[in-house]
Amino acid sequence: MIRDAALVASKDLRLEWRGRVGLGQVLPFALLCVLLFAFALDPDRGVLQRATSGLFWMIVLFAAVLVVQRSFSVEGEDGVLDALRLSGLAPASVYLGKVAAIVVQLLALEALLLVAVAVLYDTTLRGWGLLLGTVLLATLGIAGAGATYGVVGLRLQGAETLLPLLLLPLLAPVLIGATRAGDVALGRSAGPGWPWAAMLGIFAVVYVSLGAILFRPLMEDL
Amino acid sequence: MNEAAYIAAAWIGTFGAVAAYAAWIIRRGRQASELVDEQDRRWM
Amino acid sequence: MAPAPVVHLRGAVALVDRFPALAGVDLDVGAGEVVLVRGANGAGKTTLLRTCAGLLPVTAGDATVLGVDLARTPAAVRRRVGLLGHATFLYADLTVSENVRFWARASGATQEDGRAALDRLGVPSRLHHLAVRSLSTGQRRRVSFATMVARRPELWLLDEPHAGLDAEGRDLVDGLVAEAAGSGATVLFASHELDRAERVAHRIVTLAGGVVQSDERDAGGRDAGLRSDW
Amino acid sequence: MTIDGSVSPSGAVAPARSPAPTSTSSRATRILGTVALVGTAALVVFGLWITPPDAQLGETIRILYMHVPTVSAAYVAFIITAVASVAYLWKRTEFWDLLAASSAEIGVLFFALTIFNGMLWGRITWGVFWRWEPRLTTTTVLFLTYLGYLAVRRVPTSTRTRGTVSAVIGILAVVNIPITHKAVDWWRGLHQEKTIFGTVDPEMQGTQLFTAYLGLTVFLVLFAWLLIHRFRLAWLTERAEEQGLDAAIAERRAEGSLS
Repeated sequence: MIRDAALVASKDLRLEWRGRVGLGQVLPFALLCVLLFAFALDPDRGVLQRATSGLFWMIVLFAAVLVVQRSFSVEGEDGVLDALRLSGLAPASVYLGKVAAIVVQLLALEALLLVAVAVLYDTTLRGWGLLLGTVLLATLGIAGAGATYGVVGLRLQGAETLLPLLLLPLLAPVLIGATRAGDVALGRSAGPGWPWAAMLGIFAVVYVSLGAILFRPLMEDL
Repeated sequence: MNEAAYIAAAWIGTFGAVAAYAAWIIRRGRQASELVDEQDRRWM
Repeated sequence: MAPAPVVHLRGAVALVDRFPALAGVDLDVGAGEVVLVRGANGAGKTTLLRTCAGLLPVTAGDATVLGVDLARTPAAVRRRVGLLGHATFLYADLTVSENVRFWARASGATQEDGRAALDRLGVPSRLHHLAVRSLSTGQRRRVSFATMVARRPELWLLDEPHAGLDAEGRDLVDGLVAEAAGSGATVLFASHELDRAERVAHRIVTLAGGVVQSDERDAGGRDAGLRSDW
Repeated sequence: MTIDGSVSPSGAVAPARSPAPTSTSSRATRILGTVALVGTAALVVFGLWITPPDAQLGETIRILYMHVPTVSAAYVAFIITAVASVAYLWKRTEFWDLLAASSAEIGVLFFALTIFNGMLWGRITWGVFWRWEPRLTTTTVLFLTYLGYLAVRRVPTSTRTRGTVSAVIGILAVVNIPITHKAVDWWRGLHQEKTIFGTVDPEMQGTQLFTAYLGLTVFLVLFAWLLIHRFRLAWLTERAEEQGLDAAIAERRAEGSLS
């Protein structure tokens, strides 16, 4: 199962590298959001600095919707979904492979975005342990829920516009947890940060396991 | 007295919405049952 | 008694979205048979093949393929059949060898099976490192066919296998079909190239309006020895 | 051409019985409906006249007689949706799919009413319609989640795909309820304020307590009554579509015998 998941993940990452949708479209979009938030919230009044963590995660969520959409639109072209059904791949393997590929793409995006935010919003990055833990767990949760809803969008052809409506309310706890943990890590608010990270971890575990189970009816069923 | 108005709005709004929804599904039920064979609409 | 048929359909109704593309098909195909399915556009040929592959829900009637009940567990038959459809089932941005390697490994075959299949389909090695996107239609069909051959299916379901191929490619397809039947696989294929297809087939089934209109059992198969005995 | 399972004209099947109803009503729903009506009348009398104003909440407690039952009934509805969704993925019968869908629709209605009442309560208590009170916030997020569920059900596709996809969403959405609750609670943890639920007197007594339970009962009965009607409507809609299918099969076959 791990081998099959790795097969799917490496296929996805190779496809992503060939198409450069993430690098060429999603990353510039994320950077654009960094600028637009600065336009919307006067950079001289300290709003950006105080809201850095929240803005960062908002941008990640929007970018994640695009990454998920792309990740599943490649499975929609030229009958590939049928071919996946006909192959011997276990749905759970396909799911875990897709999650892994989305995680890798989002982590790369978040790393670059973090640099952009640090420079443009004048943020000193610190609290590295908590920051890293938050980023990893939140990303896993986003990818876990995202991959499940990505295949939902694929099954309901022509309903790609539904993805944000379905995915974002579900990710509300992730936004809350990641933003708060980020605030603590960056020293913007006092208080323990790890309970938030733990909540992100629980979310990730719950959604990745549910996704691995529910991917079977979603993928195999007619 | 304003308080009473909000309380009245809550009660009227709530039961009004439920009644409107009920009327809507019952009307649609009547319309739909005309399209369907008799043996498919024998309820328990 | 004849062995259990590979394909057994009785009054099978299959829906495409909500349209009854198959409206009650009766069909039995025995092991090793090569059956040509013909009919006008929209007669249900593609639907019949996709249904046999377990890709469409059978909503009424009996449908058993390779001993699997399609109405109950359609997924169980999928890995045992090979479907060549209108779609190529290939990732356009991956190269030929990446595609073949992925699909071979995804269906439990080895990389070598994939490479051998590419050779068998006559895909020259200079194309192996090109993205599928940049291939001609004919080459894509060959690559698609290779991914199917590599998994050694028990039942071959070919939708217009001759389409988009040159004369040489068509001969190749005919050869593969005969070979497959010789090695015990069953072949069900739809084609518009009737002259050519009738030479390969043991049997010709004509579909119209989602039902079987005629079934000529003793059509001129090329090798009478391959014909099943029923 | 006659084939098994063919379309038979469906007259002369049912023996003479009482005529089938031409609506989604039956004896059971009429009884439930009557109970709901009487209960509603009693709730109005108790909630608006007989009960005294609350020591802490004053007259605003009268809104809670609506607010608490609607949110409870909505949660019951979403739990039914989730259970029916699991059952659908397991049994694959139309019954569970339609039950899940019907229940979710009514749950969304009740959630909307909960938010509506909460906002009116807030206007009196806080002077504004909206404050980021944890329960109200959670309810709104979940409301949007279930709007997504209903939106999915409206996408035209095969019944089977619709059932599978919406069952998955019905399960994920219900799992998200406790997580969202916890997250929102912690999020607002630093800002203690007068909340709708937090201020309900735990030692509520006498007519107030009776009215609270009456409200809960009335809304659960209303929910059951609406659910039965909504389910039957969904059932009739599927049957009507199926008749279209029988006609389509007949037409499809005719197409074959012509050529």
